[in-house]
Amino acid sequence: MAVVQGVLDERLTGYARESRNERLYRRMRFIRRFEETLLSLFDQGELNGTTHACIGQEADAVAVMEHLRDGDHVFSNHRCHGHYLAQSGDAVGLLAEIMGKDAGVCRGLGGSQHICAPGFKSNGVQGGIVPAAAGIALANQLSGSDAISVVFIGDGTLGEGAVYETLNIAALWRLPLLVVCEDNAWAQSTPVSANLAGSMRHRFEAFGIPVREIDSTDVLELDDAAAEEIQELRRTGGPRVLLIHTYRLCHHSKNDDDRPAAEVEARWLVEPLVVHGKRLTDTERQAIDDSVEAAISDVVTTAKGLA
Amino acid sequence: MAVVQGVLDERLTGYARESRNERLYRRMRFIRRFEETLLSLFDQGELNGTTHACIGQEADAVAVMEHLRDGDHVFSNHRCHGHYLAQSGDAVGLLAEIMGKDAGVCRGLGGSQHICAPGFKSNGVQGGIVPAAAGIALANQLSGSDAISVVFIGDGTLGEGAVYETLNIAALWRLPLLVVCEDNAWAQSTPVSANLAGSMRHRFEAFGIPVREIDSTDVLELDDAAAEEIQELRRTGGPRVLLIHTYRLCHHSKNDDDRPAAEVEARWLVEPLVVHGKRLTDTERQAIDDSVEAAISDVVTTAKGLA
Amino acid sequence: MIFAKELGATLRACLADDPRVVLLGEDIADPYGGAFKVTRGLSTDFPDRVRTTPISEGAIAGVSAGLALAGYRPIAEIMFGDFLTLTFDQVVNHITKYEAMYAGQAHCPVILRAPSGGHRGYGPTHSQSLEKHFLGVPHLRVVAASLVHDPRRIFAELLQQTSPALYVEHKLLYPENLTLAENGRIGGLLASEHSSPGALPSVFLSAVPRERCTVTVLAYGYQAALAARVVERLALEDEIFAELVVPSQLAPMDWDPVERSVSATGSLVTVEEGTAGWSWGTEAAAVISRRLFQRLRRPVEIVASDSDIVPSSKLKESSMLVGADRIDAAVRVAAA
Amino acid sequence: MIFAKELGATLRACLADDPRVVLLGEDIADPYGGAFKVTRGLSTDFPDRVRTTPISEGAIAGVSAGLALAGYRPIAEIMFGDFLTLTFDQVVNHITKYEAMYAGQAHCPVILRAPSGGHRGYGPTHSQSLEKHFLGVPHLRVVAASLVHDPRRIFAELLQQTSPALYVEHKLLYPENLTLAENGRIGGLLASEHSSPGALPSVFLSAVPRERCTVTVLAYGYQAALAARVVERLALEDEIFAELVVPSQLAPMDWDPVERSVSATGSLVTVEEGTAGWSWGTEAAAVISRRLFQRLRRPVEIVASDSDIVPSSKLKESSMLVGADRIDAAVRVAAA
Ligand SMILES: Cc1ncc(C[n+]2csc(CCOP(=O)(O)OP(=O)(O)O)c2C)c(N)n1
Ligand SMILES: Cc1ncc(C[n+]2csc(CCOP(=O)(O)OP(=O)(O)O)c2C)c(N)n1
Ligand SMILES: [Mg+2]
Ligand SMILES: [Mg+2]
Repeated sequence: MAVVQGVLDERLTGYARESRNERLYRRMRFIRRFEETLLSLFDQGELNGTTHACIGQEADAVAVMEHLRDGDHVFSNHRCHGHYLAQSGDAVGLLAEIMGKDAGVCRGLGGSQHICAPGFKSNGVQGGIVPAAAGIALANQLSGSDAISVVFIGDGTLGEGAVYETLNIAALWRLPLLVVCEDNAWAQSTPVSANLAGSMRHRFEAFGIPVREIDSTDVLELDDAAAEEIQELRRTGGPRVLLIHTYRLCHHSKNDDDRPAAEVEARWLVEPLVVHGKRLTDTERQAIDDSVEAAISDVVTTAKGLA
Repeated sequence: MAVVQGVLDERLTGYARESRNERLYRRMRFIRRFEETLLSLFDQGELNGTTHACIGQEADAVAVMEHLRDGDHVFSNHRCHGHYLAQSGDAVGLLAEIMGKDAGVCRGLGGSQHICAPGFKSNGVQGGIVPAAAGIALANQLSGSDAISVVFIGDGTLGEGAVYETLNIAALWRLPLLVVCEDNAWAQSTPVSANLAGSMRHRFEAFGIPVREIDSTDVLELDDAAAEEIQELRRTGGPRVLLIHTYRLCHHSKNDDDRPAAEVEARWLVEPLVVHGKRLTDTERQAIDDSVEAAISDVVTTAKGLA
Repeated sequence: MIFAKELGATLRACLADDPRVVLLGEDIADPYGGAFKVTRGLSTDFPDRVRTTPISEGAIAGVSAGLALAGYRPIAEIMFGDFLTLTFDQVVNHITKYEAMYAGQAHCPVILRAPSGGHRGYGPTHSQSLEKHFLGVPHLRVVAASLVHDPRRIFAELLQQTSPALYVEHKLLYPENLTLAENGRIGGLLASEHSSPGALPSVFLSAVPRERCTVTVLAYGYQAALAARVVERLALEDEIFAELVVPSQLAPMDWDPVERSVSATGSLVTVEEGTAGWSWGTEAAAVISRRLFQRLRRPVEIVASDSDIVPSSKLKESSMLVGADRIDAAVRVAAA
Repeated sequence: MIFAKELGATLRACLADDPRVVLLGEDIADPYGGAFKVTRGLSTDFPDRVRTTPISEGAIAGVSAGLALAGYRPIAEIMFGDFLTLTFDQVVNHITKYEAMYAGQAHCPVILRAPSGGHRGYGPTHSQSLEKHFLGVPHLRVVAASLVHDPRRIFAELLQQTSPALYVEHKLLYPENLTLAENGRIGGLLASEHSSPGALPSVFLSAVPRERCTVTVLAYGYQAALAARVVERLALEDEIFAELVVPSQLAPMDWDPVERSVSATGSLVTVEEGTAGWSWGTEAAAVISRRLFQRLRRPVEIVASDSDIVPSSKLKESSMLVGADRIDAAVRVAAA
């Protein structure tokens, strides 16, 4: 976790004293409950605009951010809440932003998809963030820093030409760029099979870029993979790719889900909180759930009270 | 050779009675002498604008066009003269076009890089012709024809995102598209090594597209490869890639060549006319050279006389 | 007569009537039927010719170009008009060039459809009206959906042409009712139509005959619907009489109906949701200031959104974008 | 004082003086030094910060965006201005959005340089002046090279700013001599300068003091050089006196110098090489028709190229593009 906006709430971001397993669970639970809360605020008509929740993919964000440092930079996309919360912990700033408030992290100008805070940016236009992340990596390389630049893209974004233009440049110039490709099996309403020919892995490897491919919703596995990749990136220069096969459990944005119910149900059985939650006792889990719940409720109250 | 513009001159396009070896030599010689003549017309100040000669790459164009039929379509790029001449034989139309005459194949509007004739088009903007060629392939698929669409690109054009967007769609939809990638080792002033990371071949294969890779300036080898690829494409649907490693012997456009002289010289020893010319007797070769020379001279006279 | 449904029915008729029509776009296939549901049902009935594409706006336009060059009639949806930026090279350097640079030997009648505009809180990259940047691209027709133009007629006309077109659809039109003229009226306003030969029609709307109007309002798309309400209200409440001109084609623009109206009223207000500066209204002001140099009573008023990002916050968005209030204020000034 | 050399020297000084400056572009490295040789020698002296890129205009702009967000000052060359189309998404949806949509928390001062324009027979895709499509993009500065503005001052000013800019360089300027004002003269014309606070300067050129001029000519880039010759000749040969205004910044535009000149002359001709319709001159006509509504003696003349492709044939090209003849004709009309 690189940088903190405003006051951090350890109930959401984790306590120094708790175990790694507790911490990771808490941090995922935080993102999950933040987004579920957001969706219900939308349903209650408290929010306008649109939003893309990452329910089911929380482990990716948490795993990667565990290994970032001050000076590193994350570029995210339309589905950026999890990335931002894992990076910054700034739930109030994000909620206020989505509420369109002046106290929001971008004064309500950016909204759900356009977030900026130290070490973090997002933009809702697919593809175009990838060269920008490479440019930040180039800046790091030029200034001789060992900071890295991380960019999150989805499977569907592999449709955009900007991605390939950037992979080529990043590989040619050995830029310290980590591309995290979250393959959640769908792009809006379109399954990967209708969007993508050939092999995701080979798309990157064709540029001579090493790919770490992992099919998992287990935050510990992801955490290990991210740790190794980021360490290698800092040690050897870049670029590298972390290709995560995961699943989006919620609709794409709001009320737009035509996927087979059975497919979605099956994935609820192996979602990150379930998978990792088993490593905690019921008591431990309950304690975290309760504290996150209380904190999220405070976040909502605080955000509602802001101008 | 698909379609003919105006009056064909068999001295340039070949005689029914001559051997395959003679025919292929003649057709390459035609392109070579056309372009050399063009360059000297530029030097004499008879032409304005710019031009990109394909000297050294004639075998690619000739080999591919041998296997096209009426209804097939070729999309070419800035370096299109060889492709156009091999496809149409229309030297007068092309020269008049480059001279900016009304009698030119595009009435002097298009010029060197923007040629259109039945079954043939070119555009000088890199990359963007590839989706257009795929669209033509889609049209063929929709109308149930077995015609194919061929697009020529250079190694440097693998920098453009549009190429990858199209490879994905063409592979997903199995479009009858043949991508001929002419790797001539340089893009303008930039060597492949500074332009391209990873593997050219894998760039295509990552999309599940079969690649026939051939490092040759021998028109017979290329002709065989093209024959097989085009036959397979018609038989199985597409897309397919013919990846040819070759060399550009002339400057990029005009008077802009900073490549190592020794590198260029070495390639003159294995250029298509030398390689294939050895298969003819001196007398045969001389006869063809003389008849091409006379024909090209007629082309120049005719074109100069046109409005 | 919900606009989104009418448009869907129009596309269905295009597919049914003309085997050359092909629809391409992201997520346009069933059951989803497009982000705004316009194409719902079409892929089920025309599976070969209604195709969900990967997320590749440039290639969507480029593949459409190839289809069109080969004699098909592609109609491509760009999910949000904001992403037309990614088609810009295809539009400017390919699609609109072919016919002219090939001396008429090829045609490239691509139609791009683009849900556009704001007022939905979608934020800076999903709310823009970028059509102004496509105005004045040689050989490109830019057309705007509105509630007073039947999309059937528009698409029939576009499919008659061999030139390419961009058709922008303001998102707020989708749930609205089409309001076509009946017996010379639309709602509380007199309605008539002008069609110059070869141009798409413009609709005139006013509470009273033109001769009694003291200002002309020129508006398209969703803003035309807003302007119609303003015109109606100003007539009723304040006896300020304006004639609203609603063109379907924005570029090249048929200025005749505008000139005719302003010749009578002596004053012009243009309205658009795009940002101010080098906008649609700019050209209108330039042309009309020239054509009616001595007859304009006062300078042309150009109403456009602030030259800024479209904010996500509802409040900030509605203060940045043109709304009825700005139109009202400008018409009052210009009617005087 | 050849312009291409001066520009190269300017970029060299930028690199030397400011370690944040990075040059990117296709084929810009030595020995080639760029398609128009502007960057020749720079990569030899600044190998890390002068980088030949792959043929990837979109990513060139995008990587520049990232560099700029990270505090660097990228100056990217787009080999032909025609290919700016491929940077349009980056410019519109990324580079110009960041600062505003992030509420000022980031800056993205990318500078794109684009050799532009025709008259060289390069044909429809290598001869365009596409800057008109970038005018009015919120938060984008569009600047044009000319022979009367020192590129050193322009780049010094741009590097002071935190906002992005597009700098268009007409290809025909490269081999010409810079002609900066000396002792209040440029060649046979009186020269003076106007700089509004925060704006780049405009230059006034005329054979006689403004008070004696009967028309204002507004032109930029290579067309400004053509216009200067016309102004000089008309004065000498026909005693038609015009004041030429040559801005360096096209958008947002500082209208004060234009207004000041037209207030005196009562008539305006705008000149640009881009195609007609929704062009730079359109906005000028709209603004000046408004600001000087009662003071304009006659409608504004907009001189622009035909709304068509730029033909390759020399003859056809020169009849399609604006040349001295069209400027001459328009100035004569407007001076009356
Ligand atoms: C350039 C562009 N095209 C289209 C969209 C609309 N859009 C938003 S999200 C999305 C699907 C993205 O799929 P994927 O990359 O797999 O990410 P996911 O939503 O699954 O996280 C689409 C098409 C967009 N935001 N940007
Ligand atoms: C979009 C675009 N960018 C840049 C150029 C300028 N340009 C013309 S040819 C060329 C090099 C092309 O290299 P390659 O693809 O290898 O083809 P080759 O010239 O070697 O045949 C460049 C950069 C262009 N025509 N189009
Ligand atoms: Mg996805
Ligand atoms: Mg090459």
